[in-house]
Amino acid sequence: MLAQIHITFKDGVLDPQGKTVHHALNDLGYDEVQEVNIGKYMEIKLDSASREEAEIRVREMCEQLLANTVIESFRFTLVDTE
Amino acid sequence: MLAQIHITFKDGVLDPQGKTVHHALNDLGYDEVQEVNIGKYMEIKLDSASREEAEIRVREMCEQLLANTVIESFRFTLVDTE
Amino acid sequence: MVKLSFNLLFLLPKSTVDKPKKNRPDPEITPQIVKEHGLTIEEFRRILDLIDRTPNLTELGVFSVMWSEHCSYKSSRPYLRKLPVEGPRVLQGPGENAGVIDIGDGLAVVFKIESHNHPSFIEPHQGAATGVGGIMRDIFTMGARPIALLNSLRFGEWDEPRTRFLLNGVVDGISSYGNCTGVPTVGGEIYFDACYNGNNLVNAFCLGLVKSDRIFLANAGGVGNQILYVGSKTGRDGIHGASLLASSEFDETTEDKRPTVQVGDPFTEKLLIEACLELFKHDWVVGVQDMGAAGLTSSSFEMAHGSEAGVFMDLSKVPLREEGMIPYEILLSESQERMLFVIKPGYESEALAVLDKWGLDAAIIGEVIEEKSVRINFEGQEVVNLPTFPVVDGALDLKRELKRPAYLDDVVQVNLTEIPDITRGDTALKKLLASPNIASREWVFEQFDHMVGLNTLVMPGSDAAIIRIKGTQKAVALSVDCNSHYCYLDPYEGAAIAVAEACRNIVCSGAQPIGLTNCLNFGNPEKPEIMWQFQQAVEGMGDACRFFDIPVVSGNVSLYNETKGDAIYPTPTVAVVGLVEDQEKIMTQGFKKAGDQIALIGFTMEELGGSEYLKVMLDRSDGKPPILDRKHEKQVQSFCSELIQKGLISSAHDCSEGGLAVAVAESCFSYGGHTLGATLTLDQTLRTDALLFGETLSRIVVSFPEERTDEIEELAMRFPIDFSLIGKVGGSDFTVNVNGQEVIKQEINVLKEIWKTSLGSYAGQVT
Amino acid sequence: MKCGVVVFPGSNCDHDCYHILSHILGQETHWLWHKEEVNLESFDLVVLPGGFSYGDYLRPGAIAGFSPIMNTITRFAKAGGKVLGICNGFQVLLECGLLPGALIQNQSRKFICKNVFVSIDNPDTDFTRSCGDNRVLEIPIAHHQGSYYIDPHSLSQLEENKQIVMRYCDADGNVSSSSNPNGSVGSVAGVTNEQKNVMGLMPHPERCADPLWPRTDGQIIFQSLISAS
Ligand SMILES: Nc1ncnc2c1ncn2[C@@H]1O[C@H](COP(=O)(O)OP(=O)(O)O)[C@@H](O)[C@H]1O
Ligand SMILES: [Mg+2]
Repeated sequence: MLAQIHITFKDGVLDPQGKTVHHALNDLGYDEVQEVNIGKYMEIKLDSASREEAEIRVREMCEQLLANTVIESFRFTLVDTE
Repeated sequence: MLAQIHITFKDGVLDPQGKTVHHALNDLGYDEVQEVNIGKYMEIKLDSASREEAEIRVREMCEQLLANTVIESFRFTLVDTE
Repeated sequence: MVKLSFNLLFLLPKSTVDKPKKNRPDPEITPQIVKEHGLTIEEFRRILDLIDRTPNLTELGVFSVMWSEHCSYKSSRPYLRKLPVEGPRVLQGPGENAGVIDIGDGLAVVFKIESHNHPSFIEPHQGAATGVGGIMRDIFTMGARPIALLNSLRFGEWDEPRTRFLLNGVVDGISSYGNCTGVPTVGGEIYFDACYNGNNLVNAFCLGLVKSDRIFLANAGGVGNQILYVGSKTGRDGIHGASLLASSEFDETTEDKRPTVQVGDPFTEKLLIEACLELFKHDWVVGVQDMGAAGLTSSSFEMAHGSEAGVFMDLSKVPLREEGMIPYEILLSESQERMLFVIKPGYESEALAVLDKWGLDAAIIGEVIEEKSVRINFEGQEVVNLPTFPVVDGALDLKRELKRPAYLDDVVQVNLTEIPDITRGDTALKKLLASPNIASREWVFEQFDHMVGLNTLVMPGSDAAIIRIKGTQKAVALSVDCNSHYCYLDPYEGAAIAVAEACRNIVCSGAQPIGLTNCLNFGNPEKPEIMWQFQQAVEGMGDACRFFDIPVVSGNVSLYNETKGDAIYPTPTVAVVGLVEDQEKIMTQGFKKAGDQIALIGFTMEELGGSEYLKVMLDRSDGKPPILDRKHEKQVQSFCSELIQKGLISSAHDCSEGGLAVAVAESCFSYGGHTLGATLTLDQTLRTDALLFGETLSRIVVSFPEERTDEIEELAMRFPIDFSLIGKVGGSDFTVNVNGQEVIKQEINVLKEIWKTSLGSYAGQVT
Repeated sequence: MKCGVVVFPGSNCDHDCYHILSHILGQETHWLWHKEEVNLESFDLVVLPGGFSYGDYLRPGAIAGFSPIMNTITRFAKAGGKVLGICNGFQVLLECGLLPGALIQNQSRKFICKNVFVSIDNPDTDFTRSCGDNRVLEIPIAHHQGSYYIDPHSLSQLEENKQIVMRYCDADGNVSSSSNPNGSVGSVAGVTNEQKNVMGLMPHPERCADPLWPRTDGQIIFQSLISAS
């Protein structure tokens, strides 16, 4: 099983990296860029008994460690790998 | 238009962050974790004339600025937002 | 190039080593394969002679890396032998991972500088980061705790499209790696010049502190000692001849061309430092070697060779990061953050426990054997069996052709009558202060943690950094230097000037030079002109070191710094380490108090050749570099250090790029302190441009309280040395009057702003 | 005062904190290894030092927050024990919820190492009481992720509870965006918990507490703690 996890800043938290990249892209002539948000993408290979179990465990991992829920939100999808 | 960009290390490139998070998850009791890879996820809001154009421009942005193509590879999808 | 004919190969004795059966079949060694391993026909013949059979592919790989320029120093070794390497304080000269100098109190400093030029050009962030990691390992491999880092960076011109990207990447890389390991980056230098457009230079220096009786060498000791692998797992990073591996002839599982850059893991490095220093406390540690260039290969062969023994290793026991790695790859991998220890048998579990505590991978992978060979097994098969001598020392020194480059004929004394003198210097001063090679480096060193460790008595931004030695009254001063422009115009004098200037920086900070390390960055040695530059520079450096009585204890050579036939200027970077006996007697370059006298030690001549002034104002880079009068230089330095030792002066700053006007302005700005104005009153018959901006060597600007003037002047007279009062600290302007005529008047804060922001605003722009 | 200095893998200001507490200020100081669950009952102060615990991988302080020693430290703090988190130590305290808020990348996206000024916002804590009239300190920062973030509602709560201990300012004590080095909300440089026995700050008081340097403003923090114990 592969968990694909996306972690992004919550609304209202200023993302300095996103802001800088946005400026940089505009300066480079990409005028069509309206907004940039930068987050993390993680792939976790799991050896779980079932999809249900994986679902619960990955959520737990995100809440406990992978995301800081004061500033970040997360979402994930599970992909069968066999 | 929204570009959703995933940037990950190329095969064989050391991912120190992934390695350390992998250990940490195991230490926390998530024994089912087999491998962790950590990359970046970017969302770019675009004001492009067409999907085709957006496709070309986003690829260019990735190559020019967003990804470090010496060690990273990227993929992206375009989502209509209207 | 001569081609090795197949017929010849058939005449060769068959390899006696079994080929690994379970893995890919070992291919025939064809001339093509030999060539792809960077070995010449002569070298291959020599290998056959030395081992009396054909090497298998893995063995050929071993020879290829060990006989490479990088590991064997085959072009440079004959010249390096001429450097002075001895002195009463030298505990270890060149030949080990780093040099060691005794500083008394039972302590010694360990230091070396090394290049990471090519990797940093391909991927500036990781290239620079791994450069820092590599040099630190050289230092703690000797048993020392790294306590300071410096770097010497060279980039192309500001207008070159890639320069900004490289500058940002390199600085980021150094910052990310050094800061994380908790070793302060306390100084360095940055130059921009068109000659580095296609080849930037990243030279990293590290200094460590060790008890003088606890120095460890790359020694394997006696038979039966255990070989302990420590650190990151081995991956396929930076494998030499990767193109060959990927070629379909013998590998169907061809994959994407692998990136040749390695990613640094500073966290693992930090753990390695702590774990190694903990291991070094034990008497059962016999020897240690880091796995740098050529990885497991060079570390095992060098340790075996160094102790006149042999080594047996089982590669199946090496911790691997990737699946399916073959012996060739495991041996040649350049994965970072790895070390090889030799420990006495019976202490394996104790050693492994220490490493486990720090969360590091470790494994016993072999032992020391009597036979002077390195024998390597993999999955039960012997894959390498080579005598150590031919591999480590068998490469022949190359007698490369030398030829004085023709361009030198065109370098003549700049004809000053062609250049109109100036009546005011304001514009030139402002331009110089904003220019790439003079503007403040604050933007760079603020990204480096230069304070961690609580030892940095003098932070970046003065002539030399000063690191105190806790528990003693001592401190060490560090400076890295090279004006490659001068070296281009005259490699012999340029290298000597680099030595003189680094020493002058050390002296200005209140220290005495005690040792030197160098990084010789040059173009393609196969070109006789480049080899001539190399020979001249090494000779100039050696002569200057002999004259100033400073031993060269370590160094590094980086050749082939050229792109499309354009070589860099010869860049023999030197880093000098100085000793301060009393922490109270340190000196900085900034003026301290309004009302203080400003004076110049040394004198100014009409020298503008190779100056920043000519480059910035007239876009000229010709002429002869300023003249180094060594005796005079020595006098200037010893007078300055006498003033400091007697506690008579408040600041000292040497004149270099930009000349007198820039040196005084820099003393006004002094990072961290207050900004003070100054008025210079000069009586001179020299041209104004040369007086203000010429780069005559052997000059130091000092300041001191007015009431000490008589005492100092008298000392100067008795010394004797050229010494002149040139002005006063104070006011809110920088003013220069020459022969009663005002030639510069600017608000000091305006000048400071120009100088301070130039580099940062350049770096921050998007192209 | 009996002090403990925590060592996480990757801590690198641990020796510096130890040096100031033990050698400069003469306090009884012990190392606390991250894997140990020592009994902290007899301790007056636990310091979480700066550095890059776990390489700052994932987020600074995130992984260290799960070290075994953090359980003990949490109990110690709940029982009123004094805990000081400096830089990375601050990040750890935020990650494990002993302090409110979070730290994100500096606005400049660069590591910043330099001296800054901070003004003491609350001189009435065990960490600041010795400042007397000296309300503006010159103190070094050295971080990449030091921009303090908390939502506006919680920020005003912090202000009400006097939990903001120090803010970045200029040499004269004026707090403004031009003297804010990293983009922290409200220029916040250090905060306490509600009970005011746990403090985290980004500046490094241990880097300006050795009399070998001209300024020793950082001693105020340690002297306050010594007086309070
Ligand atoms: N230019 C030089 N001057 C003096 N010694 C040098 C010079 N270049 C290399 N050396 C010495 O040669 C030895 C081998 O250098 P190098 O291969 O760079 O070391 P490492 O194997 O640690 O990377 C070292 O002891 C180094 O100090
Ligand atoms: Mg080495």
